[in-house]
Amino acid sequence: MAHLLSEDSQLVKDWASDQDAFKGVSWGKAMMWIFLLSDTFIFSSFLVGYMTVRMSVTEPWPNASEVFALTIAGHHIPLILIAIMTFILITSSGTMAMAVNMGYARKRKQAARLMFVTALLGASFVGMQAFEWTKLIEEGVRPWGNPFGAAQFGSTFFMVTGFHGLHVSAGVIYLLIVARKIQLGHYEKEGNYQIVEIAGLYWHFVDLVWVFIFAFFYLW
Amino acid sequence: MNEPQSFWTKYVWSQDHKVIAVQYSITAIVAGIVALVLSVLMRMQLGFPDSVPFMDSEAYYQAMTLHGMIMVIYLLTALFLGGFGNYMIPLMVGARDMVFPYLNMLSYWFYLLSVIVLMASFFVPGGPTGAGWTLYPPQAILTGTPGTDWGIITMLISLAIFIVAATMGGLNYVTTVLQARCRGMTLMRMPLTVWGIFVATIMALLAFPALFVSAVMMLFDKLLGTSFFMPAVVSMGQALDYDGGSPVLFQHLFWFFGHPEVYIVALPAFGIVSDLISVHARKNIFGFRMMVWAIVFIGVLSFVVWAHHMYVSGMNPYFGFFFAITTLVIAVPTAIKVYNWVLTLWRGDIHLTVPMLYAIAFISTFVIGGLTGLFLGNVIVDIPLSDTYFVVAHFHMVMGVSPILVIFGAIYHWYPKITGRMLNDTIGKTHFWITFIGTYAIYFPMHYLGILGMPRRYYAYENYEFIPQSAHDLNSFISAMAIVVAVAQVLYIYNLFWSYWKGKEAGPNPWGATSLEWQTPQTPPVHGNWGEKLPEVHRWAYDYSVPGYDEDFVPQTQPQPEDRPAGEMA
Amino acid sequence: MPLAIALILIVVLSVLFQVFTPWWSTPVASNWGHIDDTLVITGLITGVVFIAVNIFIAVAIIRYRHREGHKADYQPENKKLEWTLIGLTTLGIVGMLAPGLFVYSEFVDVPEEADHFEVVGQQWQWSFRFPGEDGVLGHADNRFITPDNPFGLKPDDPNGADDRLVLSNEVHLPLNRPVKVLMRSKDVLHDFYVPQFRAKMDLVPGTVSYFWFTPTRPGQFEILCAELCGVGHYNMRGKVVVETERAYREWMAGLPTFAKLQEGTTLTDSSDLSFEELVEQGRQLSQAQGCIGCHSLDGSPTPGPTWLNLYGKQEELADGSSVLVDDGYLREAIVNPNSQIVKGFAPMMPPYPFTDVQLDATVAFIKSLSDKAPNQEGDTQ
Amino acid sequence: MSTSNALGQESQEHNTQEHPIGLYLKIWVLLFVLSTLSYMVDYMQLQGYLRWTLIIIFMLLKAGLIVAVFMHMMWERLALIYAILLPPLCLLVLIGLMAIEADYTILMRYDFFGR
Ligand code: HEA
Ligand code: HEA
Ligand code: HEC
Ligand code: CUA
Ligand SMILES: [Cu+2]
Repeated sequence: MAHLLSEDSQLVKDWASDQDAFKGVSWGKAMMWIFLLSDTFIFSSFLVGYMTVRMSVTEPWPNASEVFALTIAGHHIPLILIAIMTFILITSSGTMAMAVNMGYARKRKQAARLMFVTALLGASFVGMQAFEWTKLIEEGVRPWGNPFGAAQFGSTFFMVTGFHGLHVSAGVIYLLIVARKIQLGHYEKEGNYQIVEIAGLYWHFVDLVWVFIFAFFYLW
Repeated sequence: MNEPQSFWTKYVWSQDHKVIAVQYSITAIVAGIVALVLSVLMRMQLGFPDSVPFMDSEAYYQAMTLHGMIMVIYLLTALFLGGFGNYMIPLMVGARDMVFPYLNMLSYWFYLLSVIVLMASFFVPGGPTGAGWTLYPPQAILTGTPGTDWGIITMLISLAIFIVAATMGGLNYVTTVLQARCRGMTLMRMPLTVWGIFVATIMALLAFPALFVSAVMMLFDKLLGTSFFMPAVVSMGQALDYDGGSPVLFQHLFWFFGHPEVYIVALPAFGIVSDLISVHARKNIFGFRMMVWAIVFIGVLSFVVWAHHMYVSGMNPYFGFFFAITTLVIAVPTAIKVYNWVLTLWRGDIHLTVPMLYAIAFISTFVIGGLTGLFLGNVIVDIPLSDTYFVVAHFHMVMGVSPILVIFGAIYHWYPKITGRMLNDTIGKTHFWITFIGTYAIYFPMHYLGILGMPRRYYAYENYEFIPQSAHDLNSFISAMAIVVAVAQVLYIYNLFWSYWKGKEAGPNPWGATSLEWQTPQTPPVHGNWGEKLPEVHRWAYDYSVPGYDEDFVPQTQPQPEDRPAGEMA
Repeated sequence: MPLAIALILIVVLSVLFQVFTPWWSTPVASNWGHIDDTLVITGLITGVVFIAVNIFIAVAIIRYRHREGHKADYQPENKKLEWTLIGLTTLGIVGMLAPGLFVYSEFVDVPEEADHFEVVGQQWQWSFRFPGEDGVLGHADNRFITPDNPFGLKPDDPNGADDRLVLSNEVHLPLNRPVKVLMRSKDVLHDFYVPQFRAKMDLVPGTVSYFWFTPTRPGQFEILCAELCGVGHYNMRGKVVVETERAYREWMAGLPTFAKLQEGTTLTDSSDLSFEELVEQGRQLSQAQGCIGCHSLDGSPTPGPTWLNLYGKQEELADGSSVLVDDGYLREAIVNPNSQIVKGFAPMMPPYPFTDVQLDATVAFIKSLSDKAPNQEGDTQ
Repeated sequence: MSTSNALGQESQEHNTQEHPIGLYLKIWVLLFVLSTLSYMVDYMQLQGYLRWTLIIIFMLLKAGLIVAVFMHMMWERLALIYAILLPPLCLLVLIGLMAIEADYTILMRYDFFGR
């Protein structure tokens, strides 16, 4: 720890330097990181609200494992849809990481293609979420109440997944736009594919948030 | 760089940070004047009951709510971050503009939209919300409070839009400070103005999310019938469908935003006033490093003191110990700032220019406001004082007077750079004296009404035995003073207009200041700020009265002489 | 220079104000005199700082104001001075905080022997509940509130049956006995505040808050609401009467228990009653329902219009029209008060879903207070 | 946003984030494994502290991998890493205190409202 703060540690040098504190980080990327930090606070506040409400209601909390179970081919499998959604999102994170890599390797076509795949996976995630919402609504789950227990189950579910879903949808659009621009060679002149990495940061963040929602909302 | 040509692209759809700054400031001041008028109406009712015909208790609570909300969010936050932040950051760190000018422009338009939505709430059915600027549920959305149908909805939506605007602007300011400084400009060579705004912006980016989330959750409670903040209640004899929520949760989320928010409006004032004092006392700011660290510590600490607004809220009472300690610890870095301001004056060469008058008045009013904060932070002392006029006096001194004085001083100080002309000194001095003495007369006695036990947010105090007639008389006196001060603000506005056309020509650097904004090739600076070449910085921003120089200031761009090591301060 | 004088004047005047002010805390009437002491300690320490800083500035202005040829010192920092000041400040802070936290720990630590009672808030009136002989309050929740069960006591909780209920805004407490105040709200946030007791706390729907104190001075004290709760907030009044143990016991004995109240709510059919009996029923009902918290019977000013000589009068309404106060108007004003608002009053009266019998009784009672009422032959319909 | 460059982002040497594909593939697989494991926690119906500990461990591991590798945090300079990772610490205070607060609320409810 001590060496971190010593005069010539890289940390102190960067902060004490002129022009920029994050050496070699483009404006766009710096801004995306700061935005994600702010967004972290948004999702954390949502989750804190969820935690507090869940811990302080006297009604029993519905068993997520059961509520989100599906019967597939006669088998009753708990949480299966959520598991699939999780895998899809992780897959999309993988393809996104590849796209970033391709971008830096100046493989324009591959990068764009991988981004399209990512967007497609993202879209299918949103689709499954829509399916999940429909199913729950058919079963009588509403923001103001549900047949399984505490009303806040429905409220937090729609709020938290809805907000995450909005982020995914925005990400899909963002990815599509950037991918298209790459395909058309917009960034060829400057030879700078950082834009892919920036889009990637956002996309991975959406995945990251899902990791927490999966753990705290569905598994807990 | 091709100059934008038409009026529309130059002044309306402009992406130039300086134009955006002026747009932000004008909008904020207009909103502030609305809030000022509301405060006068409130004071009329309190000092001279029933003197305003339409002022029934509903209208009073609506005026009070909108007054508080506009002043804190739409005036101070917007003016300091959107106005001063936009104008000063690129100029003071030696950048050509904000890093993403288009986003910066959007930020303003979203802000304007939020103000329009807010003002629209005056005209919606049921009028604006009257739940207090803290918007506590359940009353904010239940009958019995004014504006529970449309007022509260427009208010929450307006806040959400404001947060989007503040985020877009804030990302720009932070990134610009971190990544777009000119050669030689280290963080420790930035003027304190930039430091204050920079840290305040970071805090805004981290605190507004909590407000955003609570606004969303309350909207859901109101519109969808969810029960985040709503337990089972029987409102006006009617059992409602809500069940199981927690009103105290809202208060925690609100103040997790709310306390940092009060420092969001204080830190830029701290920064700006440091520069004003230093320039006009012709002396370096005393203990610059400590000043920077104090700003940073205050910023960090303010995220762990929020529940000092909730000592009597029915939360877990043992939290009182934790929050009383953290709250009073904040006094230490704040005290450092105060000491360093006054020590800067000591052995200075104090020019009592108008900005300096405002700056010194700031110290005095801030100290009394801060010290009364210590009463409130000390949990047991807060218990009798909470929700009384003592609190109102505290936050007006510390927030309603002192940062406003800084704004007056700062506009006075930078007006020559923005317009090329000086403001008028006579009008400036008249305005200063009325405002400074007047606000003391308003708020100093108000503390005693609070100690006496008069609760805040009371529309009237009829027939309370413990309130003597003399207290009512004092209330009338306070109101009279408030009206005088409010009217005096016309002087300042008039000055802004008059001097724009008639003011004395200023020249590039009328105050003899060192920081970069005074070294631009043109005054007012043009699009792109620096002409051909970006400036290069060789020293900190406070080289005033340096021994061995003829002038009593050395601009930041002036290279160090060979024989001196690179400046006293990094 | 004028600024230096102004600052010195401010200091002098503030000190004078502080010394001679007639506006100071009401005399304390509880054991929380310690709170006043902490306030004074804080006041002294901060007062010294206030004076010191302002005078220092004034002196600096006088000594170092700009004169021709004068040049400022160049002194970037002085570590030793700064650390000394930090040390002093820390001392000052500790000097305030330590006694403060000490008293606070007394405040949150309720003595074993304390009695307890409950304050229930609703827009914009107070009511109270005391545990009966068993010393235990029955469970209560807003979910159980009905017109017959205004406190929302849990019907099947045996502890609740003997709870004594106060359906008006006046509560009595015995002198010199520590008491824990439990607080609960039916609708929105309120705050139970008696300036003379110093302590205050919010009433939060959906949970129960508390504080404790010992009344040390007999007398009547005003209860205020200190948390914004809507248009009637400023007028949410109540009264605490602190009296001897004996007087308190007597008062307590006169209170209805929950069990009794539940039996007694069914009024007999009004046609069987004489007008006098009906008036008596109405009197009890309006006491029990808290009407007289807002409506005086003797013409003194209260949040709602007085009932003295109300019946038969020509009432001016907020919309400028006027209307004769007769049976029909009164019934409408009780069941649906916000349909017609009386001029000069806020729309703050909650609707009361009374039965016909209850309405008859209340209206009769209001009639009995008016000399304009038609002869009292009991024509209620 | 392209105007930013016109206004002169002068001399920015970009550090390129090029890393072997193989690493990504490994992390990817690891994320799959971790997700499966956390799913198994539910599938096996583990309860109590064991369940919660496992959920948290798998969650943190996944989050760490995503941030460190996919978001390239581990290759960034310390200045950025600290700037991003330190501020969320104050959320821990919020979370901790709100957990205590919620606990207090439910206790009060049980005590006074009955179960
Ligand atoms: C700019 C805004 C601003 C600032 C800077 C502050 C600063 C402080 N505030 Fe204030 N506050 C508000 C705006 C602000 N406040 C508002 C708007 C409210 C009301 C909200 C509402 O309910 O509507 C409020 C309410 C409020 C409360 C809640 C009261 C209640 O509702 O019951 C409390 C309680 O702790 C508090 C405390 C403090 C403290 C300890 C400081 C400290 O930071 C002050 C530190 C400064 C000093 C202490 C002075 C300088 C120091 C010295 C010169 C040295 C001192 C030396 C010794 C003591 C030895 N404030
Ligand atoms: C920055 C914040 C700010 C400012 C400047 C003010 C200014 C004033 N305020 Fe206000 N006030 C609040 C923030 C502020 N207030 C808040 C947050 C509340 C709580 C609301 C609630 O309880 O929900 C409140 C509540 C409040 C109350 C308590 C209401 C109640 O509890 O019932 C009162 C009563 O007297 C009052 C009076 C005044 C007066 C007379 C003025 C002024 O008129 C004082 C004198 C004038 C000035 C110092 C000049 C100000 C100049 C401008 C506003 C803009 C013009 C700018 C330029 C020209 C550049 N205010
Ligand atoms: C919280 C205060 C409050 C309580 C409790 C209250 N009232 Fe009222 N009442 C008012 C106010 C304020 C008005 C005048 C405004 C209006 O017309 O609604 C009013 C008006 C009335 C009027 C019309 C008076 C007139 O001058 O025309 C009647 C009758 C009345 N109330 C009866 C009752 C009865 C019966 C009860 C109890 C069962 C009751 N009130 C309880 C506040 C209250
Ligand atoms: Cu009840 Cu204010
Ligand atoms: Cu605060």
